[in-house]
Amino acid sequence: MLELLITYAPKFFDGALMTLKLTFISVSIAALLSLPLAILRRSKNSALQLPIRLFVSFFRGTPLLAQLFLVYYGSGQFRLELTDLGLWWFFRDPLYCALFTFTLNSTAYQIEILRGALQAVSSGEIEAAVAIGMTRRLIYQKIILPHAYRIAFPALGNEVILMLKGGAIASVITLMDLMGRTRQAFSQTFDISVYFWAALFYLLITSAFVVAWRLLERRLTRHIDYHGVNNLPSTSSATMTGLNNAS
Amino acid sequence: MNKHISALALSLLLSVIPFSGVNAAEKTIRIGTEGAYPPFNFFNADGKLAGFDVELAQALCDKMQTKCTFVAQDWDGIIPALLAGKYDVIVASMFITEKRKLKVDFSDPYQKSAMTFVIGKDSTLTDFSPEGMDGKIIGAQGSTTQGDFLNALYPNSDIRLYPTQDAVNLDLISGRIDAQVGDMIPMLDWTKKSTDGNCCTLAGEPITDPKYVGDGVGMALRQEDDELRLKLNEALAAVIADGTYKKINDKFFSVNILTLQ
Amino acid sequence: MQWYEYLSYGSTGWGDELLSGLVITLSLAAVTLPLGLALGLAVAAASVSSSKAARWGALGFTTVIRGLPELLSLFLIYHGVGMLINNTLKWLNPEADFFELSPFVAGVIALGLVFAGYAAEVLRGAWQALDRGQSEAGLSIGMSKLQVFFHIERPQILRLALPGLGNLWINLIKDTALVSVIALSDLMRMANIAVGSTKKPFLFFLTVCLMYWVICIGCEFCIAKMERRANRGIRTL
Amino acid sequence: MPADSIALQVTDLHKSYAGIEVLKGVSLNANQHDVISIIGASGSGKSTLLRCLNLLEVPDSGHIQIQGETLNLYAPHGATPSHKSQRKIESIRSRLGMVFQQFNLWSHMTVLENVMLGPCSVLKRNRDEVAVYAKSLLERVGMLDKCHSYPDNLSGGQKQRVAIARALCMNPQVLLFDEPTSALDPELVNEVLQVIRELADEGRTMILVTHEMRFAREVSSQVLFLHQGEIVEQGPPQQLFNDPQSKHLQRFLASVNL
Repeated sequence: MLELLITYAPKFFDGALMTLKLTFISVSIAALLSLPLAILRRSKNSALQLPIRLFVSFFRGTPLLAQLFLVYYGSGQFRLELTDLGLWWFFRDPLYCALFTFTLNSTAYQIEILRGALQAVSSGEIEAAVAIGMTRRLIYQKIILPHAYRIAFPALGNEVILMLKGGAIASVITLMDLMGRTRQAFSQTFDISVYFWAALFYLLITSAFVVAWRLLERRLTRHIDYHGVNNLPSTSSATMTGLNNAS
Repeated sequence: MNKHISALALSLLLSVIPFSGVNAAEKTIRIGTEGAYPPFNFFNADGKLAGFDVELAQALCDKMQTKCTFVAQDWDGIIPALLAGKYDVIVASMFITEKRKLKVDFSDPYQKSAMTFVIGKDSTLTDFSPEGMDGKIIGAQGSTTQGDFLNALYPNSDIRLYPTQDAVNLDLISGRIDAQVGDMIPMLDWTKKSTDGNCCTLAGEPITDPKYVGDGVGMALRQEDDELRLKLNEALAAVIADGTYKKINDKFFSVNILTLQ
Repeated sequence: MQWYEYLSYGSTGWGDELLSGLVITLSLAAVTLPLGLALGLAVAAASVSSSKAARWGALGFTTVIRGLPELLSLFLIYHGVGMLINNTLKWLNPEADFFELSPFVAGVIALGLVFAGYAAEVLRGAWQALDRGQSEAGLSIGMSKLQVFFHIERPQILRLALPGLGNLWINLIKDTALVSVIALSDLMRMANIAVGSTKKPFLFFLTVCLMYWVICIGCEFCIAKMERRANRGIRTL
Repeated sequence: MPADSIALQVTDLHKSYAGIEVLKGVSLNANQHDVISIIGASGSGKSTLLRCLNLLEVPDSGHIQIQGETLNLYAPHGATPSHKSQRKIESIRSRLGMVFQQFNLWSHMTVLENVMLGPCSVLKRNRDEVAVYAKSLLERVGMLDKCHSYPDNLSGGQKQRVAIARALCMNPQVLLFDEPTSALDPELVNEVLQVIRELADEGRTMILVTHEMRFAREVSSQVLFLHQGEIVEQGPPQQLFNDPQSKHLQRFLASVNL
């Protein structure tokens, strides 16, 4: 069993790097996109609101696997049109296709998280800011956004982990991430322990991330009284709940 | 009364579920195939398995006068599932290679094996040596001999491994990959016979190195199933001798795939 | 062929195959739900029990389940459990026939475990959010702990957990698509087969996306209705 | 005193939390028709005493006797009662009605369902009969018109009146009130006190923890003053309020500004 690990460790390592690359690039781009969209989503103008709602609903209501197939193989059907538009170089590459799909998916989830967080900022705090004559922009900058991100922080951490795990399907479009390397190793050895090693790798990555995220959270929210919350034995796992789907 | 019935039902259930078909004489042979590898094995629009492998296997079963059922299984898991007992024999145009022989036994070959490069018709590629393919994108189905061949000999090419042959074909059509390596016969069939394969053509010399293509194509069985293997070999010889093989062959191919002549 | 002919019902179109895949997808989800829920409840009970071993066990289970990609869990179960059962059977009875862990059963087990891992957290959260005073009021009139659980805690846990469980149900439906990778002829796999045969990936993948979407929207609608029902009399702002 | 007129007898109750003794051997007797008020500063152990009477907190040691049923507690700290005594505890609880400061109405049930659940599930009484009785009780506390409402749509005073009806529906031998008006807005206090006063006039046996000194003085037959887990003084209200003996009680009465 250990022999197997030594033989395949370099490949596993490559795969893990690919997994991390896929996750963090798509989650980061999605983080940039989701904020303006979340603010627009709260607008009362339905012409602005409706397309965002449809976008969010579609990407949250369909399997990531189906989305990936649609983008990758679906775009292949429109090679000529995409070449004319000068976009084929982008869709030709499986890595770009995966990043594109994962980014859209993560954007949809992050919009929902931020929308909830923006809603949770108490109107009293906003009124207080209005009362001292702050501009709308300033209120967003100084009051609403810092507060909203603090509220959204744990859910955003969950989203990163969901993406990390969801990204395991990238091997169906030839990307050799950790899961892809694992399946390859299994097809060469038929040895079930390959999957156990992969499980260990994934657990290491996710646990390391959970710990890092919680440390970051504690730094960012030093001023908030966490008495009795941080000491619960279960919060480390609670950070990973899949509840970021909650709308 | 009720007690008796439930006891009876229970014993019936027990006898059926875990030890089904213990009686060797009436045993149904379960045949595993991929179902994504036309024209050898594929699903038709009725959702039924069809193709050369399937018809040949059926002919063998008729010859042996046993009942057969077909099970579709992804290529990746096709040997593990055989070993786990999901079916008794793989008839899925599998090359007889040394590596596979470590895990399974093979019947006598029922096709000759060779691999080939396939490129788009508008492609300018002519040199298919590792140097000539330097920096090019080559696709193949994962967990196959083609994949092993590419990984071993084409370290400077971008090798992409797909879950199914269909997916490789799709990406060759769309031009995502510069070339693919596939089994000779299905590639021949695909480029010559199907409308979507019209895009592409075979290229370069056939790859026949036994190190990669092995000793032909065989049916794979669990190593302890010698009895079934011998019966299959007998039946195979018989269907070749009585012309059944040729009939099925001609239904699907223009060449004789047993000899590749 | 026009696009609607590809989707038609019959021997030339793929509509009937897609529908049969949809039936598999939905029955997989429907069979998984009660099993996952029961297991999740057991794990949640363990995580709030007074036994330290049970609490750590529950924590370990939820951590592992939620730290692994669903696809990996699926492979582990499909290949691992199949092998385990067969080795055990062989060991018990060398004459035993092979036991086949069907993709459906493997899917139910794997998705059930995943569902349970998340559901346990949702249920534990709901249990902890219960107003203790209400249980005390039950105890104070002499109800047994079991009666308190059944009449007072259970309905309130369900109400508090319903939104979370609703999300998990929708995730479950989406996760069934992963089972296509282990050769179960579900909706996703039927689409793949159709694409292989017709070379129309955009049409078929878009169709299955829309099918999943409609199902999920339908489920969301039903869940919202159930929530309204469960929240009768609860004032929400 | 004839034994059969004793409704509830508690002897030498001890209770500690984390090594701190909150009740240091409290005894009390409630005769039929008694209304006993327990007064004292916050932290004196009043609420703990009441919760121990109903065994929501299990006392460390002591005896609780309620018409025919006796519970002797010698349990070491933190020990959970055995199954046998658990049944006894449930039986004792069902004879003691409890009204909480925070009402603790079951939010997923209607008012009527709240009142009916105990008799139906614990006493296994006939649903139809219980419904009739529950409605008569709701009428008495002036809540019949709200019997199909959910608790969240009621005011605090209304909730507390329902909670009282809920306790009454079990036909308890003794009613326990744990600061029943402390969580209420001032203008709602009287509607609840009025109900309790009527119950006292009816001759119900009641034990009441309260901050409403004037009320305690009016309705009580006996008042206990609890200080740091001990009963420092007890007697008829006139005696305690007009002529406090101990320094603690004098100081306490001065601070509550009667």
